Amino acid sequence: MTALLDITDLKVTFNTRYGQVTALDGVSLHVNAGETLGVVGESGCGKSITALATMGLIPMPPGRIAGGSIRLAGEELVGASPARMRAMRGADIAMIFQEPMTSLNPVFTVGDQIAEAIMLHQKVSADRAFKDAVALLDRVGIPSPADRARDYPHQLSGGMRQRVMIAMAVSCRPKVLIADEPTTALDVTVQAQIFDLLNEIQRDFGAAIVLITHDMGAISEMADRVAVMYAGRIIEEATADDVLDFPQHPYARGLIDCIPALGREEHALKEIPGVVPPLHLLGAGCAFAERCEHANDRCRQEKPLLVNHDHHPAACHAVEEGRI
Amino acid sequence: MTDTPDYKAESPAREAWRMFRRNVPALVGVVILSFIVLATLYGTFFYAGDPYNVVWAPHERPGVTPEFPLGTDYLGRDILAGMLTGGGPTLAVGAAAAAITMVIGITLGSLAGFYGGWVDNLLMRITEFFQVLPALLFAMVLVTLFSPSLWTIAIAIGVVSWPQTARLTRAEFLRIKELEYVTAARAIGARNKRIIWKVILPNAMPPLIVSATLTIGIAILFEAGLSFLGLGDPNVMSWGLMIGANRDYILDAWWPVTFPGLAIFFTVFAVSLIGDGLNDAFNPKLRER
Amino acid sequence: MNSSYILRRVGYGLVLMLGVVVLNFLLIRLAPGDPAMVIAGEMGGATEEMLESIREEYGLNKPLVVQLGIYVGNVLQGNLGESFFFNQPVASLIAQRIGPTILLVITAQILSILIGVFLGVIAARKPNGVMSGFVSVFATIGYAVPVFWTGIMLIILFASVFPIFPVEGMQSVRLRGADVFTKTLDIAHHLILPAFTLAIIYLAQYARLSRASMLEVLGSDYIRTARAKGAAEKTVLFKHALRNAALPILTVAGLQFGNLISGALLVETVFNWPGMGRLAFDSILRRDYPTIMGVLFFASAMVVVANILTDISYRWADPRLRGKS
Amino acid sequence: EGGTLVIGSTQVPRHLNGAVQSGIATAVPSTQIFASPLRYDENWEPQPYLAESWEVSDDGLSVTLNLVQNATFHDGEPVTSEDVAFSIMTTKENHPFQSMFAPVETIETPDAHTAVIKLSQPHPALLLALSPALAPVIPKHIFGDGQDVKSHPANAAPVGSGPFMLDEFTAGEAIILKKNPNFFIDGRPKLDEIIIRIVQDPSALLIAMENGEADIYPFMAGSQEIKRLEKSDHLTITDEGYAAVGPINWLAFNTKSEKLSDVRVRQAIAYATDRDFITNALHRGVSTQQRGPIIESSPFFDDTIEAYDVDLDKANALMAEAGFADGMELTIDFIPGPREQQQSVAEYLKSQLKKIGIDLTVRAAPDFPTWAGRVGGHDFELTMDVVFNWGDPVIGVHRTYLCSNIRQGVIWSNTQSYCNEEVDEILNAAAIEQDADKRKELYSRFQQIIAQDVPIYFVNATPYHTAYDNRLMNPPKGIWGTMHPMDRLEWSE
Amino acid sequence: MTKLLDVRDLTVRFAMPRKGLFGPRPLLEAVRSVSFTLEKGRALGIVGESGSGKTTTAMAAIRLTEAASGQVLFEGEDLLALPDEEMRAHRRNVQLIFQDPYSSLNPRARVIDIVREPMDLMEMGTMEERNARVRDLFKLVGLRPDQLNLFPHQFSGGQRQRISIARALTTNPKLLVCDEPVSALDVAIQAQILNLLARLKDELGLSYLLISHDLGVVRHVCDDVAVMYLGKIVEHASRSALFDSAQHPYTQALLSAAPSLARRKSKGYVRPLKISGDPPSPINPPPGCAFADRCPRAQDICREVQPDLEDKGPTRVACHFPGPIAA
Ligand SMILES: Nc1ncnc2c1ncn2[C@@H]1O[C@H](COP(=O)(O)OP(=O)(O)OP(=O)(O)O)[C@@H](O)[C@H]1O
Ligand SMILES: Nc1ncnc2c1ncn2[C@@H]1O[C@H](COP(=O)(O)OP(=O)(O)OP(=O)(O)O)[C@@H](O)[C@H]1O
Ligand SMILES: [Mg+2]
Ligand SMILES: [Mg+2]
Repeated sequence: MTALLDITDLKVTFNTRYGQVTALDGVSLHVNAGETLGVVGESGCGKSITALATMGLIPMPPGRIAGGSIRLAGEELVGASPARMRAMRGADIAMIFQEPMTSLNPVFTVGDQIAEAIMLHQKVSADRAFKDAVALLDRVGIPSPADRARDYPHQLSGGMRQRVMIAMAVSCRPKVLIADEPTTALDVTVQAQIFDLLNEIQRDFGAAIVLITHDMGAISEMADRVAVMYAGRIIEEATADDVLDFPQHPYARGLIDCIPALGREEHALKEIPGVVPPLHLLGAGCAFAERCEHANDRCRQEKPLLVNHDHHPAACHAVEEGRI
Repeated sequence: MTDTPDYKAESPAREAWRMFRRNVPALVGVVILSFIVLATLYGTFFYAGDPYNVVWAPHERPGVTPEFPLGTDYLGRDILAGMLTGGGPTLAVGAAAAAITMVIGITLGSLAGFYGGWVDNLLMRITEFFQVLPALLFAMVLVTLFSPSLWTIAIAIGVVSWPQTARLTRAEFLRIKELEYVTAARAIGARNKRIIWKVILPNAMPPLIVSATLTIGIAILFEAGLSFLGLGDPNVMSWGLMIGANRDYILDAWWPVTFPGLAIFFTVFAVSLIGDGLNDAFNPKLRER
Repeated sequence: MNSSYILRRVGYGLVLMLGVVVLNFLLIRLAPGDPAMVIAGEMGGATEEMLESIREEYGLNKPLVVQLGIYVGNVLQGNLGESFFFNQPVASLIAQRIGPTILLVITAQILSILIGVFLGVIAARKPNGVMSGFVSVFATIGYAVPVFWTGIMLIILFASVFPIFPVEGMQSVRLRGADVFTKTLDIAHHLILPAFTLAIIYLAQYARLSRASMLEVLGSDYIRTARAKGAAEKTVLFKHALRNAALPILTVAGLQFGNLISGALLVETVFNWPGMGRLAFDSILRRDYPTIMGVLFFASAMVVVANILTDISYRWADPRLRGKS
Repeated sequence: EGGTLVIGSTQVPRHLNGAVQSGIATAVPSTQIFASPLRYDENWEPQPYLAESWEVSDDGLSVTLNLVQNATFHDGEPVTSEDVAFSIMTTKENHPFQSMFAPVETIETPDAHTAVIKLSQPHPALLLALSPALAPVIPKHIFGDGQDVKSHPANAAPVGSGPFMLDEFTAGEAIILKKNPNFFIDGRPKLDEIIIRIVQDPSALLIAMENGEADIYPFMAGSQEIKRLEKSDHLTITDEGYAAVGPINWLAFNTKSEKLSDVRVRQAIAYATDRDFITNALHRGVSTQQRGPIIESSPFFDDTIEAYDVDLDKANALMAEAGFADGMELTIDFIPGPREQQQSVAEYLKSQLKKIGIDLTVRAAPDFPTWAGRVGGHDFELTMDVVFNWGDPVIGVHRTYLCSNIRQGVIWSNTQSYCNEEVDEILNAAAIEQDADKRKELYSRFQQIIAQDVPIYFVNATPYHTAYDNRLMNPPKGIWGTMHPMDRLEWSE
Repeated sequence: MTKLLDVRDLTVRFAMPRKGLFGPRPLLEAVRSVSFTLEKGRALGIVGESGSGKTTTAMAAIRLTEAASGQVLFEGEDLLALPDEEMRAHRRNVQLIFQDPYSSLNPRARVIDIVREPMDLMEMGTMEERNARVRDLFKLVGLRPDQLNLFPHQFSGGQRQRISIARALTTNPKLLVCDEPVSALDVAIQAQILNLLARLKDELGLSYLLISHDLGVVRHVCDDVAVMYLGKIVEHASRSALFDSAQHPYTQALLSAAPSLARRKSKGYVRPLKISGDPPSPINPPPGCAFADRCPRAQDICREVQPDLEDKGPTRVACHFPGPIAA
């Protein structure tokens, strides 16, 4: 079975004042129709860049897709013409962003903004589009949608705005919906509403969802499969249960053990020392080696590959060597 | 551990300076300005000449008589001598006016921003009131009322231009006041005076320094405008005065107005290049965390 | 838009104007020169008795407070007094000149905003491109040139080298009897140099500002949203970005108005434009207090009106300020 | 079709009524709007105007004017002797030139067209004072309504009986006059319209002249303007037409100030100053030198007076004699206005007087009132000033030298505080002397004394020039220049 | 056990900008008559949604925000009634840790000066003693002494939070108020800081008032938990009581909304309690229970009568119809 969205060996570089840095270093991911893929990792590990690269929205310059391929339903997106990308964006593949407060244009009504998305991809009248927009607002659970459609973003609460974003994203029934930390700016009760909504949407529209988050709890609730990223690479990838219950990579283990989350017995929080190294300081070895208690010389010199081990794929020499 | 790369203990000011040094236009500005300042300070040392003396026939073209490389004005006075002596007052008025502007603006702006409430209300109403008066017109009235001298001009320019600084300071204070390190200072028992002077003001300085730089430029243009209108100090040679004095004769002689005009232009140009450079240097977006 | 806001804004504007009246009056009455002397001087010298009678006639011998009271009262009734110099009411002097000033200022404002914003937007499209560099340099230059000097240079250029534009005045006297169309064209022809001179400095500022503001807006999340929808670059630039980038431009346009009037004063003097600026300048030289006060009053009023209009249009342009409907 | 004449002017009139306002700015339009009893030709000879004839009684105490019958004001009212009487008395009371009509006691009006001026003493200057520039006949039915004439609203919208009537007056910008179809001289005026355009910036006015936007530019004094317009093919430049104005550019001393009370210091300054340099270099040869208190083009001028040609040795010697061998500090003011005449001379003096040890500070006044306050208040040491003779010395010269005219706070009085009883006697005698030769004699003595006492160092005559379009016929070249009805002016073709 | 902090009927109002020409200034009631106590050596967590008044409560309790009414007894002394100078002296007993590690340190000061500043202000000891103490504190919070002379921007978020903690500890405070101390940090770093806080509490016998919207964090660090909703405490209990048998429907909603590793999509997890909508505006709060509009159990009385915080079963709760989640 070929995946709906299939990213292989994606490489993205940026020109910075430290010279060229590699933000994505051979990322491979796939999502199947109707599936939710969770992507987790600490800040700066490349989650958003992966999403933006897929949307064709990497700022170029300074960014550049230096290699790899992104296929959507078999069609190659890397190197596709801007016009083709535009036609695809919003229609076949849509995205919702982290900050619902700033992701909507403050000077247009939300109804107009949704209607615009519809009109960009479907030949319908403005009236029709606006009516569709109202219907979508209703669908995402906004009360009195006809009135709300005439509101400006600032007149809505954060949760409502994120619903508007979702309505906009699904307006053309995209095959893939990328949600880049859609709830970090929201309160938990609202976050729960949004998660529930995303699940409903997936059920109704059958879209594949890529859920980017740094919250393992969210992964547990939402994802079928999980990819763990670290410093521009995928370091572990498997079903949610596998990763949560049997994490392989020391980073994945740490990530799970360090959360003071509910639903687990009292436990001492595990610390992962240090921070994610800045991209320009990445050496030849495993990017996690500096923070890893299992690291040896090999780890510091050679980048581990994402290969299948006992359980599921992880990129770690220690796991491979059976040291952990 | 890699969590703290081997940084030197670099203060924000030093870091800004490092950024500034890399900014080519800003360096060009520094070079131009230094040249102008040096020329006005020491120029007469190399090129002695009394700018008030009638030394030659009027309206000698530049480059014709070697003694007067920039020619003479309508009275037959040496333009180069005027340029060299005229820069001092122009720059001095610019700097003094900017200083006055900053002092009034920062004082009122920080009081308004820090204390808020009725203090803010009152001060902002005053500020708005001053902003309603067209600056040059108001400055003209002030200068005429208190008879033109370098000081009255500088004060008049200061009096008309402080509102902008006050607003900027206030905005910065309002912004910084809400930051947690200010609350932290209060939480450890710092008094208001200390918070204003030691905590908020230093952090509000970057935009204020940029604004001060630009204010110098504006003040120089202002002084030139006033002198041009004949409201400058007539006993002090300044570039604006030269333009104003020679303005009646522009159809016969372009040089007596062109050279001082260029001098003003280059000064303000250099100052604003420096201002832009400082702005960039202070802009955290342009440097890494 | 709620009319209570407009009402409040206008009310506040009136209070400011009252303040202007009082301040101007006080300031100018503190003047060292004796206004009676002015009038006498203009008549060609005077005796002490004559001076006394002039003081009597113009109310100069009354206590300051009384003079202020009379003045404020008169202003409230629309009477700005008689010019010391001209044998005419100040109001009619200003009435003759406010038109040309408004024409000049508004034309310059429109010119500078249109061209400036256009340049700024073009530049923002490629922040590191040639156009962008040009706009930055041009903006810095435009800002640094003394406006009167630009005017003089243009006069030199267009008076002797390329005499294609008139370099002084607003109308050709010879066309007094001509039809409206010819007259309009004539005024437009005369307007070109002064308006351009005045516009150039603000044009530069608007270009720079709109470049910066566009760059900022283009980096914002909602622009990314628009792109993610699949909107074309042109739509993104002119529909989504410019509407937002226009807000700071609008603010500056309002704040700039006072400076524009100051600039107009110099430009009018340079180009012999028959506006309020020159009247102000001449009146200051003549110590014609009522006229100075009148001009300051009207110039401030223009700024107040411009500010009110800016605030209102800002609220119109930025739905965030409109409040819940 | 008579066409339009555009007059360019740098001077701003306060209003248009010459009866209560002196100065060129008002006089030019006022002389077009108002007629006067007499007018003058190029040779200082009186000519009939509103008065078709006139007699002076032998004792010189009565002058009878016989008015034309057909003169009407622009509003249709006839011009009567009542109007003449009213006008002269109004002028006497309100015009700053008090000496002009001071001896006039009453004016009798035996009939509608006869006016008899009764004088308290002989007043030879009277006939010149009846010129258009000084004695406009204003309508009694308008100005006699009890309002103060100096600020009468009609001053800005005057009704006269002159060749042109007011069409539009934009204060400080333009005065538009149109032909008076009922002018009492047949066939005049020739022109349909006169537009006086006020352009305060001389460069702008130059351009207007060059482009043909203006046809005539009178009272042009700047050397660059004169030099430049001389090059223009379609223009004629002349300095004729200013004989009666007698504008003298001078350096006045405050003779009561400590350092300058010593006549030797004043003489030293006079000897140190190079009149030649001023007229030739500073003024580029357009100015003529002026050596005494009476304009050199006047018949009363005495050219034998001491001229104080430059002599630095003598100047230094005088300084030493006066006890100022080590030099001194002085302040010089100048009257604000076109800077070439006064300010540039002041600044020249600053560098020149250094040579005799005088450190001169140029004190500028931002505006006229400030200067007038200082000089009128006798709060000055030296000042550059320009003062007009106004035709007869009685009108324009006496005021500067009479002890009785030392008046605090009054500008263009005897602000030098110069007082010499002999001078007073001479001037008072000259004022009533009817014999021309004797009068000339008196004025000669006066000029000799002034030359010795140096209350004033005379520099030059303000080089008034007129530039006008070559196609203009009968340009105003009389003694009053453009302050004279332009009813004869016309376009060729 | 002794009461360290006893907050009684604390109310905070903010005046909002006037609407209309002569309209009254609307009042925003950020904290509405809140009472709680904190015992020595314990940690009280305050949870609640954004805008519920957590920060305001804490700030008013230590008099960094002006309270409209109420009392704050700190070791029996009413802080709100103290003269300014005495309050200043008291500040050494109460210290603060903020949410945003980037804005909580003065960017223009070296960290050594930042940490030493409280001692400078209180004029404690000699300069050498102060610097020595800074060094000790640096070690205590896990920073290296060679970093003393750096500026804040040269540290990572977690390190900055350590600096904040060091500064807070400088004066040997009795109470540490932590306002969302980890919510701006990455999970991996969060753990470092939470562990540090836990360690310090034990080692130094500190009391905490810890604010968070993350129930997991509160559960990990605190002994008692208060839940706030629209300016009021709606439930207050010991940790175990609250997490195991919450009585207030809002607390239950919070608990069911918080993501948890135990809830798996693979196991077909469906949220048992769904609440809709957002909290009402704190300007003119509703007369009855503020949660009534979103509450599945709400009856008419809830919209009319404000429930008081009372002992009802396992927890103190402000609800007319407390009880476990209805099935
Ligand atoms: N325009 C850019 N120029 C240079 N580097 C960039 C740029 N955009 C992103 N990067 C780098 O790429 C890396 C990945 O960034 P990305 O935004 O994908 O992180 P993330 O995983 O989404 O983090 P977060 O959780 O903070 O959103 C970061 O190290 C960042 O510094
Ligand atoms: N200085 C202030 N002026 C006006 N309103 C304020 C001010 N500070 C807080 N508020 C308001 O008071 C209410 C409570 O705010 P507070 O910051 O205490 O909430 P919080 O629970 O800490 O929220 P968060 O989780 O977002 O930090 C909010 O509605 C807030 O908008
Ligand atoms: Mg991201
Ligand atoms: Mg908070």
